[in-house]
Amino acid sequence: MKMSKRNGAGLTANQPEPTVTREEWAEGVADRLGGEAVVEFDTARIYVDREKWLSTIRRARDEEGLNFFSWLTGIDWSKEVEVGEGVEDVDGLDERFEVMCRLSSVENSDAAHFVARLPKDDAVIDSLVPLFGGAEWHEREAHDMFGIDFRGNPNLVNLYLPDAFVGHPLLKSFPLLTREVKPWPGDVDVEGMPGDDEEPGAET
Amino acid sequence: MTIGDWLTESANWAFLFLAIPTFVASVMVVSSRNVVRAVLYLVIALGGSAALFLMLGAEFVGWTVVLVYIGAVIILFLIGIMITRAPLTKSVDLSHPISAKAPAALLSVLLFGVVAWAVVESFGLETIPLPEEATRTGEIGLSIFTSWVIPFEVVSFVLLAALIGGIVLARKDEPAEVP
Amino acid sequence: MMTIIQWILLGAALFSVGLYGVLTRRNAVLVLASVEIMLAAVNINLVAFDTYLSDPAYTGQIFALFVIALAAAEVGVGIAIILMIFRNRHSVDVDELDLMRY
Amino acid sequence: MTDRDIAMRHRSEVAVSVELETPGMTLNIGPQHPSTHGVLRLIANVDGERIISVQPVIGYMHRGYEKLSEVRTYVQITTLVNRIDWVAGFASEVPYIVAVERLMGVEPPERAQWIRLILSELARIASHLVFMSSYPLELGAITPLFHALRDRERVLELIEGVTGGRFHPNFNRVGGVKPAAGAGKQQRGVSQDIPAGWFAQTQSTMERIFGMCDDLDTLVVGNELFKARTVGVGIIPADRAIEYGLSGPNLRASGVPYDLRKVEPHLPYPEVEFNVISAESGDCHDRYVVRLNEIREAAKIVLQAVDKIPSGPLVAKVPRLIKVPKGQTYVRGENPKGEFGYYIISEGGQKPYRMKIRSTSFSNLSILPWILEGQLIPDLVAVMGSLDFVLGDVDR
Amino acid sequence: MPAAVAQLSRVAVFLQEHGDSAELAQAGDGGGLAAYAWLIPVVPMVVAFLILFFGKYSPWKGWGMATAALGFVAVYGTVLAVANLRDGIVAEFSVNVGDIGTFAIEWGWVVDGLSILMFFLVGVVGLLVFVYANAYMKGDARYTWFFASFTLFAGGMLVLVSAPNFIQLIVGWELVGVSSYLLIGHYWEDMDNIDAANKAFMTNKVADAALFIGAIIMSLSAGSFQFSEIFTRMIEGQTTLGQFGFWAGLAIFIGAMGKSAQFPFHVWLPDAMAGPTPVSALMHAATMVTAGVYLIARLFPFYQLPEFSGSVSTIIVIIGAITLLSMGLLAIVQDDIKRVLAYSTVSQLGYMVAALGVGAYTAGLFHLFTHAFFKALLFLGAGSIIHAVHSNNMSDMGGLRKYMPATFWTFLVGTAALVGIFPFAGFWSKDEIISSAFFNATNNPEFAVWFMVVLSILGAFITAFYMARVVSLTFFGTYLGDAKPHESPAVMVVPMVALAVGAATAGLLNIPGLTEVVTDWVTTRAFPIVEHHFAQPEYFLIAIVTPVVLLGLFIGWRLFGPSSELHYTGTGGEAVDVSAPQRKVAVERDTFRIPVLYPVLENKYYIDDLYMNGLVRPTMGPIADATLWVDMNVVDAVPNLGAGVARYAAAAVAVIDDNAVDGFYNVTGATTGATGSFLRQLFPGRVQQYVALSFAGVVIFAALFVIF
Amino acid sequence: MTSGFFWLDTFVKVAIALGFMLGLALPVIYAELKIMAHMQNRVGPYYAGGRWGWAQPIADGLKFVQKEDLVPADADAPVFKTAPYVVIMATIAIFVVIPLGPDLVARDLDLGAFYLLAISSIGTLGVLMAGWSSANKYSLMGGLRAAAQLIAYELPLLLAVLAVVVQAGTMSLTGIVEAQSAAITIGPISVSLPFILTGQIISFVIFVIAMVAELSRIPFDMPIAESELTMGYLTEYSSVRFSMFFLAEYASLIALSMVVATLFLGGYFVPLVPEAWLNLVGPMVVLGKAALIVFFVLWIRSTFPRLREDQLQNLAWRWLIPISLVNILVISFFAVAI
Repeated sequence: MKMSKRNGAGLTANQPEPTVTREEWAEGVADRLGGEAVVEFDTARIYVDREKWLSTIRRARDEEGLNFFSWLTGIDWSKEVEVGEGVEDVDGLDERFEVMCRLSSVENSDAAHFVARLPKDDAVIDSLVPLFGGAEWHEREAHDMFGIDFRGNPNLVNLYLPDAFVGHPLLKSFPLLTREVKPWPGDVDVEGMPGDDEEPGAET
Repeated sequence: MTIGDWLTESANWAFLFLAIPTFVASVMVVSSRNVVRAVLYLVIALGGSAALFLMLGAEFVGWTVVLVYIGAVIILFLIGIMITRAPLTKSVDLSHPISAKAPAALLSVLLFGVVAWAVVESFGLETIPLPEEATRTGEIGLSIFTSWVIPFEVVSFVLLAALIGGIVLARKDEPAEVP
Repeated sequence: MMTIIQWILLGAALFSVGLYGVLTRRNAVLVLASVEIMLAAVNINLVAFDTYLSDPAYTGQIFALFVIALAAAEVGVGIAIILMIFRNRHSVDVDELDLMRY
Repeated sequence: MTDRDIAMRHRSEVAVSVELETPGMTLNIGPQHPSTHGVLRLIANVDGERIISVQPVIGYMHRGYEKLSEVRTYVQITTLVNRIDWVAGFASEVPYIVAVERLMGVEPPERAQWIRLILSELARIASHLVFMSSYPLELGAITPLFHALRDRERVLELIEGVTGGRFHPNFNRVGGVKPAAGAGKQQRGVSQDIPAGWFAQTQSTMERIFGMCDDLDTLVVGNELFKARTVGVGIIPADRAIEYGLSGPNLRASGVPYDLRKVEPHLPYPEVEFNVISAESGDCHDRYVVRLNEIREAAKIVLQAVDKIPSGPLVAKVPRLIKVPKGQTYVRGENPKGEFGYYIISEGGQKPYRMKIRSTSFSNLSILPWILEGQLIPDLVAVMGSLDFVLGDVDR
Repeated sequence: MPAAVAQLSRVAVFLQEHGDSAELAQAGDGGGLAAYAWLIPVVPMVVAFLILFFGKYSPWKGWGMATAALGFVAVYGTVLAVANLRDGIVAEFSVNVGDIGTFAIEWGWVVDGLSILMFFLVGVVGLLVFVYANAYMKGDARYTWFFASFTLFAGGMLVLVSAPNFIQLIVGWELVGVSSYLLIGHYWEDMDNIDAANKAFMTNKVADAALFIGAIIMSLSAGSFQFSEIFTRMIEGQTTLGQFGFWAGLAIFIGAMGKSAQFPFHVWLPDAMAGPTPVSALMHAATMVTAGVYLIARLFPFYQLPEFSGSVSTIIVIIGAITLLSMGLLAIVQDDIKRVLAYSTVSQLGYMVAALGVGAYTAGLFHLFTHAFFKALLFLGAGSIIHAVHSNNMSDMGGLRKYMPATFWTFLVGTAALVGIFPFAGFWSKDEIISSAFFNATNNPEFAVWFMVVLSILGAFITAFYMARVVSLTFFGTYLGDAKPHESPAVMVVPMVALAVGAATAGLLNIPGLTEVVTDWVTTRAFPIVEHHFAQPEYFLIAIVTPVVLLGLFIGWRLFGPSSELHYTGTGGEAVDVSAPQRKVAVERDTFRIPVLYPVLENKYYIDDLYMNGLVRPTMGPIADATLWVDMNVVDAVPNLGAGVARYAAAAVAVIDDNAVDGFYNVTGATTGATGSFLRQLFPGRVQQYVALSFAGVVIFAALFVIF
Repeated sequence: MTSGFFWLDTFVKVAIALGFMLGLALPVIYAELKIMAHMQNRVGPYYAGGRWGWAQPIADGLKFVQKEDLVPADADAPVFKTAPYVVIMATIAIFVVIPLGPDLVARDLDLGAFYLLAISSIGTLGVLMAGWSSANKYSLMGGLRAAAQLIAYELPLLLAVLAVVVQAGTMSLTGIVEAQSAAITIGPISVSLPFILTGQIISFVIFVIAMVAELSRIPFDMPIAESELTMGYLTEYSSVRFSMFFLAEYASLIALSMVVATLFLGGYFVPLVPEAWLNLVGPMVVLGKAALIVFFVLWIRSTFPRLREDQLQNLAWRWLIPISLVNILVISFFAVAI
């Protein structure tokens, strides 16, 4: 890996305005890699087929310069939730897991979140360990928390949870028992904000 | 001279005071069922022999035993044992079974008997004059470097050879860097 | 009076004990330790006779020193050999060291 | 010979020598051990002093912040996130609050942004000073501990002076920072939010920091024995570092001058001048030197910011009840330890639907099995310490 | 000479003057040079240890020091040789280091024609081989270690050849043995190489035991370890040797057989090819295997005395003759090029030994001299080839003439010298041996000598045949290997060229009636050498031998040349795709054509099997059983041990005690010692049993002592 | 042997040595606390004893005594319990031969220097016993490190002493001091110089380095490196046994510093003081000189990090031993030449 100093020196205090907008860039990447791009609040998501998960990520690493493995996690899209607030609409595809992996560049601010959708009853996807050594722990975490199975991870055992733990805590169906027994005392404590008395109707 | 006479001599009490622990410790060395304990008993046995040397006025020999045996050899021993992972508990396979021990014990006792017999026959009750003061180290040095130079050199060569041999045997072969 | 035989008998006793150890121990380290006892016994004899004879050249003491030196050399090499054997065979049992028989 | 070659060669030698050795022994290092910074446990398979393999066991203080955040309102979450990396509590608040602001479309006032910048850099100094003190201690040097911690105390006093908290400031608010106590509507917009004399104290403290950095330069960096313990030890080649997602000083020490303050600033970093510190070889010594120089850069930034900070309001106009529209965003910041980010999925409402916390030490630590293989136990301590992790940041 | 060395020399001179038995016998102006000749063995020995300790930190990682040491020996040897030829040096120095009873233990150095010849050979050939080894061993994992042992090897040989007495000779002998063990087992990662090293060591040890016995008998009977003393007393008839003379001579010859790999002891040498090629080259040319020849030559005055050793000479001749023919035959079927050369060496050693046996002292040593050059050359050539093709097997070679021209031509010179083509070296030396044998046969028509004449001529034929095979299979036809062949670097080629010059011209140094340099050289000794002197080359024998050699070459070329179907390609040299199965077919085809002889030869006359099945296994089993029985029955019943067991234990004690001379040794002692040595080789098992037995013996003896 | 008061004499002298050791160890512990504190911009102990925290070492000792004396369940209890005694015994034994004045020496052995070296290795035996018997892997590794360290540093220590012995021509420590008090005439001036100024500077440096290693103090404290091996062989010790190790560490620091003072700095000898007074001022002089060495060791401790075991071995075998060999050669040459 050659990391020239030039890249660092190029990071001047004032980034020049990108000639390509984030949307255009993300769509270009999605086109080239065969995915579907969504850009929201400056954050690019590229949805890819789970069959092509490994190959897409590999191409993103090798061809798009997104070689920095930032993180990987799962998302549980559920209508029925035990805790928190549920989802009203799950994009037509009812219940699903999403596996999301963020890759970025170490030379500029290019970054994209690659997302693969998994059905809940078949939560299996290729492991990224062959591409990024660092993916091992992230995948183990997602395995702990969601029960997603990563094919090819050499060491897919519990990372955070005790060995005998039953369940997957980050599933929306997993209850947060403590708080059922005793509600969070801070629920009512909403701090007064400046301007409350001036514009009482602002919140509506 | 009767036993009673013998016991009136304070030096003999000192002898017994040193000899009995030495002997008991050496028996423990050969019979202990824990390797490290056995070696620690060896420390006592050798320390006892060093003290006996002091008693005989051979101060240099005595402290050499302490320096070389207890200082270096024992530590070498212990390292050797620990690297070969001595268990803290008693181990059963340190010695041969009893069937092999019996003849060995017999042989040892016989050896002792024969030697004792021979010694008593030949020396009887001859006395040993304990020196008034310890042998001066300088005199031993002089003797070594006059009468015993060649054996001394040979011994030093043997030590060198043992040093090299030990290093060669124990070292790991590393790939040498070649020009 | 201190007799000479008490020293020699002590030496003989230690020697016999050491011999017993050499013959019965299976652990190579302990065999070496037993040999050390035998050598210590020899040294006691040497020094005792040196004192007994009041040798002006201190032959007995000097021989005891030589014996100590040789014993140190022996232990050094012996331990090295034992380590080597342990590395190769994972055992320091002398009974298993009959490789050369085959 | 490149660093990677050196590292590889080192590893191949290990593979050779291990075969000839005595069988290994399992050594449990931690969860309670002086050099594991908390409850990290390493199951090391050692051969003499040589580590054949090591398996980190984490999760002893996993607090489930990602789950908790699903049942907390956006305001309450601020309390949680500054407990993730507790030695730089303020710095872990900022990306979260910026993410929420971005989702809500709120632009905080400039003064608030500058205050955030100053406190972030002070948190960086505080965090690095912990490293400056603990790392030599792990190598057996006692004195640097006192030098570094003495001046860290001054920095913590500064943070306390503004926020009222030394470790867990909980000072960010959606739309700005917490206004000074008692600041009602009359005083809004007036710069009495920062205590009188604080700026002068900051300047003098920063001078002290410079002096202390010079002290450490001679006491630690130039110390021959320190060099003997760290130079060439625990080399992480750049591509390995990237592959394992190392970031911050660890990545920069490996020769990748990547700094989010330059690349993706969400605070007014473009308006101050500073250098991105990086080193070439990626060994423990470089990681120390990079952090030491980063303290100096951070102190420079603070001094510049003290000069440039504008006056003005501290909080933008936000609704009383924070409700975030539907959307997803990811905001990352250059935490003292590296890239620290929050991916927030909002389905509308007062609580996030899902919040992924990208904690730095988790990724930084995941290289341990790779890098420790074949090292000596003293080097284990040297390497592990040089990664500068915090268990709260690993376990979340 | 540097000041430090001068200082050391002064110490030596001081020791000479004040030592108990310091003698200074010198002739000519070379005496001053000879006084410093102790440096020749000492420098390599010291350097060997220096390399061991500091080699890795020295420039060139030890190679520089080693080469410098050998360079010193070479220069000194050459200077001595020149001085010897001019003035004739016969000098002997001894420094007393201690006494055992009436026997003086001495360290010394003998400088006469014979030892100078060996100094010269070891120095010059060794230097060239060391230079070559720099490139050959490059990248070896134990590079420094290799040079340490290699220098020790050369140093040991120099200790041996400079020895004026048996003690030092045996010290040098054992040094050579030990270092050869290290060197043969240099690539110890491979079990086969360890076996080869063990085999060499064991075989040598068996023979060494005989040497000890012989040396002890001889020294005891003459009352001194000193060769010159022994010879003087023998010639004056003052020894008590008597009928033991034959046994002593035979035992010493058996020792020589072991080192020189003569017929029943030859088994180790081909296996010793497991070592690196430079080792083989030095071992075969100047160092180890010539030690046996040297020993016979050193004791030549003894072997000349018919009253002691008349029939030993006959045995020597027969052994030599058998060796030269049988080993030549074995060389024919080998596929490994180094093994071919190894068997060739044994065969040539047979020539030398046989020549010494018939009393042709000069001829034997002359052949030793020339052989050193061309055999070293051939080995270096083979090494160069192996270096290029990464294989020892000739079935992986072929057609290398194009790729390695320098190697090819030098190899060709070596071949010509070996088979004896006029005017290359081997021609003259071999001719001289055959001439001497023929002369002896006509004057003293003994069966053995006629046997030798016939066999030596046959041997010349076979030599030509297998060398033709080697050259054709290696250099002609198509290249069959996998690696990309290339010429070796200059540092390897230069020594080969230098040796090629030697191999081409060395023979011219001793043309009967014309130059006779070597004759003058090697007969410069304190004791007169009686041998026939040829006034001119024996043209009659040349007329017989040369056609025989040419015939051998021709047949070899026809059978194995590129046009023959026995050549490994079988296609007359045109390019073919040579895959592994095809190569296998080629090997089989080669072997197929000699149906009767081949199985015998391939199995080396079944001698290894014989040793294994006939000697090792039958003795090992019963002895193991016997020790077991003793363990079960005797040790458990110590008090009942009879006198027989006591004697057995006493023998064991005697053996373990040591081989040193304490006046207790008589012939019976020596015999039990030999038995003990054999037994020790054969059942090294449980130490504790030995200890038990020893002490049981001690107890019984002591008890008897006290009682009576 | 012949004296009827032999045992009494011995007992009294041992008691004096023991008292001496304790009496010195506590001030040194206090000195370490204070000196290091001031080197690190702190004040150190402040409250214990009312003033300057002078009673801190005593308070620490009392605290240790109050603690429970734990023996791990799996430990080899007899060995575990004996180990501290072995260590402390070895330390006390050193005091026996150190001369505090021309006549103030417990026993002036003919081979005092040799005795020192012989005795000092016994302490490591105790450490090894402690390490092994604790049934703790950290302890075992600490013990092994201590032993490896001893083997590496015994040799330079011995060689450095040998150089002194060669120059002094005696192994008796009193003799060595007397050799240093002998006047050297340089031109018109006649002075008595300690060995450190008369050619033993290299031996001195080697001895001090090896001494620090022998004492297992920073930068050679690998046997107890707390960030690696928690506390090494001390991990399982508590209460009085721990405090014995602790005391022994400081006592041997003093003992070896006094040895340095004796061997290199002229011992009890001080210029311009009449011979007769030396028995009075001698102890002060030795202790003063030893205090310099102690201060130096404390200074090093607060300056350096810890080395690695292999680096220590390198230092010993690659540097110290060759240098001390050469040093002996040179000194022997001068000893013979002059």
